[in-house]
Amino acid sequence: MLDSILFYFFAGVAVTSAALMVTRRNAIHSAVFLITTLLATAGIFLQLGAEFLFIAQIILYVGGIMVLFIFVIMLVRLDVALQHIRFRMKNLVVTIVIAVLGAEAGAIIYYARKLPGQGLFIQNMAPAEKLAPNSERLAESLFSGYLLPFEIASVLLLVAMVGAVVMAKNKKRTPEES
Amino acid sequence: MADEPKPPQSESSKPENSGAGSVPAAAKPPAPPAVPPAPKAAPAAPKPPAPVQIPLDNELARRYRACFGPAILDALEDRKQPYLVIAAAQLAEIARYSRDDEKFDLLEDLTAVDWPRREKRFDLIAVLYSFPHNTRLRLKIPIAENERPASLAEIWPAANWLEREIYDMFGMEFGGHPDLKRILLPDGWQGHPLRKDYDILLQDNAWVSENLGIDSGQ
Amino acid sequence: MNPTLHGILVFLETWWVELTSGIVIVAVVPLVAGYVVLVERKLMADMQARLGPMRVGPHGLLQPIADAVKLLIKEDIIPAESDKLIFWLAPVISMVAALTSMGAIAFGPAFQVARDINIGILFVLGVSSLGFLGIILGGWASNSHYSIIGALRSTAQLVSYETAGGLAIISALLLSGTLKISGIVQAQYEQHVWFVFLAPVAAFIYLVASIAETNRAPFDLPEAESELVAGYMTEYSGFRWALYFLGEYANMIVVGSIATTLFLGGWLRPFPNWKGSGLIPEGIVDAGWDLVPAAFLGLIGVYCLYRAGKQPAKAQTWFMWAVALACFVVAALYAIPALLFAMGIGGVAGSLSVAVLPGLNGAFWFLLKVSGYIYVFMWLRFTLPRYRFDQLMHLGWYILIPLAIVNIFAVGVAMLVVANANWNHGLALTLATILGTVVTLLFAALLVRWHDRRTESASAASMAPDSYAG
Amino acid sequence: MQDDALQNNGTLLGADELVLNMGPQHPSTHGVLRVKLKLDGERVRGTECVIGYLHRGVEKIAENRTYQQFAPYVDRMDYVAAVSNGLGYCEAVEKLLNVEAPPRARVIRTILTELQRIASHLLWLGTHALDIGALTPLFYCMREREEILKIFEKYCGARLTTHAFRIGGLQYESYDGFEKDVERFCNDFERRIQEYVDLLTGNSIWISRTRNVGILNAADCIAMGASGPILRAAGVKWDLRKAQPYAAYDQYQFEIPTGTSGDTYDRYMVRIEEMRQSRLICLQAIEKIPEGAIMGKVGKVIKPPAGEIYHSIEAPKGILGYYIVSDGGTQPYRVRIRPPSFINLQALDRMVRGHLVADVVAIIGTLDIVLGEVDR
Repeated sequence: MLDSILFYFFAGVAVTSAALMVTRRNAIHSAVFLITTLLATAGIFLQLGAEFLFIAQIILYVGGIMVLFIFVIMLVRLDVALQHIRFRMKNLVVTIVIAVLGAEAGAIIYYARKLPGQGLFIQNMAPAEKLAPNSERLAESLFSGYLLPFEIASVLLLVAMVGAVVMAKNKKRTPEES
Repeated sequence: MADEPKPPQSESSKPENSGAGSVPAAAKPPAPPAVPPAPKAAPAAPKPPAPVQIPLDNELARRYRACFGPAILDALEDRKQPYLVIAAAQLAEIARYSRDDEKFDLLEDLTAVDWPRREKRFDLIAVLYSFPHNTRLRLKIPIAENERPASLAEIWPAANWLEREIYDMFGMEFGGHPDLKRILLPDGWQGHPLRKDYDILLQDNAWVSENLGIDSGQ
Repeated sequence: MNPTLHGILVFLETWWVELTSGIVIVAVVPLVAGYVVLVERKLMADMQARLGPMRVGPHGLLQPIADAVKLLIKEDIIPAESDKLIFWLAPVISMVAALTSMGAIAFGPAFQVARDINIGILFVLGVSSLGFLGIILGGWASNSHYSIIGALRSTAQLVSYETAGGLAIISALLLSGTLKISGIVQAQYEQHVWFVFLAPVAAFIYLVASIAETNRAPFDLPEAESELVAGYMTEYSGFRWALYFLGEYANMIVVGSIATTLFLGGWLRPFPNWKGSGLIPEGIVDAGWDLVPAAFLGLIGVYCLYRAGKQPAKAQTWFMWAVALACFVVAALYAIPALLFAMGIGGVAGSLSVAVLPGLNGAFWFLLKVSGYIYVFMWLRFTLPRYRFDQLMHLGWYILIPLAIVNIFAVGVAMLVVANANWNHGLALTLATILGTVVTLLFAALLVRWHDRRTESASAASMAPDSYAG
Repeated sequence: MQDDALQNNGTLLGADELVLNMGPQHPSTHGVLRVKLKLDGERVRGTECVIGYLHRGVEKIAENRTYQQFAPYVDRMDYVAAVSNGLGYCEAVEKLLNVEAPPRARVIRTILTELQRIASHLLWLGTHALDIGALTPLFYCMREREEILKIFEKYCGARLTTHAFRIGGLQYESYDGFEKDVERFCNDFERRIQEYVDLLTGNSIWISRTRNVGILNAADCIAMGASGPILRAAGVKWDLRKAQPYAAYDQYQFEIPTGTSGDTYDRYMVRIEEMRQSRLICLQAIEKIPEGAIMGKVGKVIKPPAGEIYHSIEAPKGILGYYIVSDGGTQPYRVRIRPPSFINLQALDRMVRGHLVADVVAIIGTLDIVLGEVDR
């Protein structure tokens, strides 16, 4: 019972703040609601016994990425930026996206009801207590079975980081020299 | 020697607000009470100059006279401190010469004195100091009320704020000053308080009531 | 029985430890933070040849309460042009993050809110890092230049030093092999040594990074008083300000706890493995250590008695006597189970003492270490001038982070050596530690030298034209 | 947000120039100085000083007071070095009168003025260190300054605005035990200075905060009129006490400390060394205070012969000059005070350009301004 209360609480918070995030005009408010969404999702992860994912979500998304988001929002004049982003076909695109997503969700729910276990692809889930420690398992599979993709991903990130540094350096030099 | 004519800077006369007459002091009085305060107050008449001011006739004065001739209106010494009275028109040249050739590299002070009864109302006073020679020299420039002396800020950057202060306090404007505006008083203030006709109790009532919301700042 | 009531009872039965601990944290931490402030002011006063707060209560002991009351009844000001929602939310975020992260900290083997979760140390780190969202948002919402500069500074600073601190922690985690808090302490017990001796460089980096993360001098740039008035807190007053303040001090306790757990052996007493040998029989050593807390309290009591005679006012003398008495009573209460335990008296009292004593002792040692850590914070604050922002960033990015990375390698190699060597365990450990530390320090020396040269040439090149421009 | 700054240029990436108002209420502007900083990020692109919040019209007041009545007013300019102000004024009027204070008075004046220099430098050191974030030196400095103020209090009853000197000499004899008090202070002080030096001089954070910050070289100093420790830190070995000795300075041996690069660190070192030298002067002076009168031949009514005088002394902040014009009356016709703080402050703009906001604080501190003197 407590589990479902918590689940609906987190889910409700996540959905509500997601909706608020999209509808707020103030970018900082949107960011705050995005943080709320992410935290609520993290709560659901924790409920599922995925504690590593839970803390990764908090450290990486909330503690890292969102801080950078807010940093950028504070530095960039966003209402000016929004003027640049607006385009004519906006309404059409929005309608199409909403229609596709709605259809998808409808289909999933429909099939899930009709064919239990196949719409949402839920296998028989083990109870949370019986799972092996989550972070160890994650580490094991990352560093044994998925070592190559993991290393490729890290090299990719390294390249991206070095690239970012190079670009930032170039930009900084020009005004100083001129 | 005592009768050196010095028309523009007769600062030994014409006391403005105090009724006390000027003192024809005896030479080097040990203490003032020893001097009989014989009030020979005759504001209009030219007076025998007080013996504390004696004409300056040394190398320095001669060099200045040689260079600028008529622009050096007078060269005097008051209590062993030399000063030159110079014409406002040549101020910038003399200042530059003082700095570059006479090595008066420090503009120690720049100020003004108001003599409201005089023909040329203000004395602009520059105190120069020379590091190499360890000597001081004062330049005294008589300025008429609406005259605009050249700014010295080009020659001594220190003059920038000092000239602003003079403008603030005396209303004297300097030609070529980079940013001539009030410095100590508020920007909108009316009047220049160190002029002798600005009474000590006077203030810009309009400004005070508008900006401070009170009737009087006294 | 009413099923709802029954449900609630079951719920309470399962969760009462967590609930009470949570309530205790929320209720006690503000008070503790207040007294940490008082201690800080007293220490500062002592180092600066003055007395500190003396007016409220004897020796200013009630000062925190007076401060709290003053802050509570102060007018609540929200700047007119601020973003009200965020302005309201920001201090709450700071405070809540700090308090939540305390939940996972074990203040002793028996005192922990969150059950010993598998990712304990990560949880503490992650949640406490949420606190600086509060700082950024607060700075932005205040709509003031000082606030926004303070907020920008703090973001940059926290992101940088979080990295350095995280890398330093990894060194310790390599040694412990687990993220679980009890596991980390257990690992130090099993390896017979605190990790500060195995990874001194990491411990030092964490010390520096934790000072920067809590915005304390010499890294208190976000709230640098002489430059930014109060940084992101400039527009805050009254209780909102107090929330920030509490958050900051709670954070100090959090980083102190992390450092204690990771590097200082958590709740272990000094020499936890040495049970006595040869001359001294086993039981005596344990009993002796069990009596240390009581003796410590007793010593405080004796000192109070000694000072009582020197008080200027009669009321203060009485107060000192009262404190001494309290110390003696607590010490006696503390000593009884230890004595019972030592004498091997069984029965109810004996089993009670067996149950209670390790927890109490653990809490004592843990809090003592945290206090020591916080004392170092304060000591540095009174001694050092403040860094400039660019210097701070250079220190973080050019020195601490590379050093931490190299240190991870050094510790890793050292561990491999120990694991594969057939030598005496202790000897191998010592050798590996010395090797790792020397390598890291050499690297540090090179780094600092390179950095100094770089800044010197940079300042020689850029300073002169810059300062004479215009 | 920083909207007003942003709206000036509707660029995407915020403003490239942010105007930050420092003061008049700000913890480290040492009074009511207001500095408008034009910032690019945290880098200063330009400054504008707004002063005058403490303007009291001292020069106007002088024209409406007798010479003696005006003497207490000069204490209120540089209120942390009131004794030095008084010395400059009294000596200027004495020169105008052509009298000299008796030797005993001059020696006691020298002692008190040097103590005042130490006190002023101590206050500067404490606040400067506080600006840079070192909390503790302030209290150590205050502790020593207290000793000096106690000596002042014993001598003339006042601590801050002392009005210690009179035109023509002194009003009060030195009290019993004056020499002993000064000697005790001086003996103690050497050790105290070492405490500040231990805390700051070798501290790498202190060095990195002050080295190469706010450089003003000798040529710039002279052009800008900057004097006192600022000039000496730029390497100019010049001190009015040596160049044109006044009071009793010609009788004592002391060094003029100089710096090399004219940065904030050099100014710090120069002032520290000046305190040591002042201590030495005090020690030399108390060894032999000449006997005799303490008041020169000055009448009750001071009526200097018409004329003018410029006299300047080496105040703790720099050249403190008095230009007094007399019309022969009992009130000065014009008193112009050359305030060292005012003129030194002018160099601020040149010193802070290109530095960070944090350096602005350090540089305002190192200028050692007192707003009472800047605004008069």
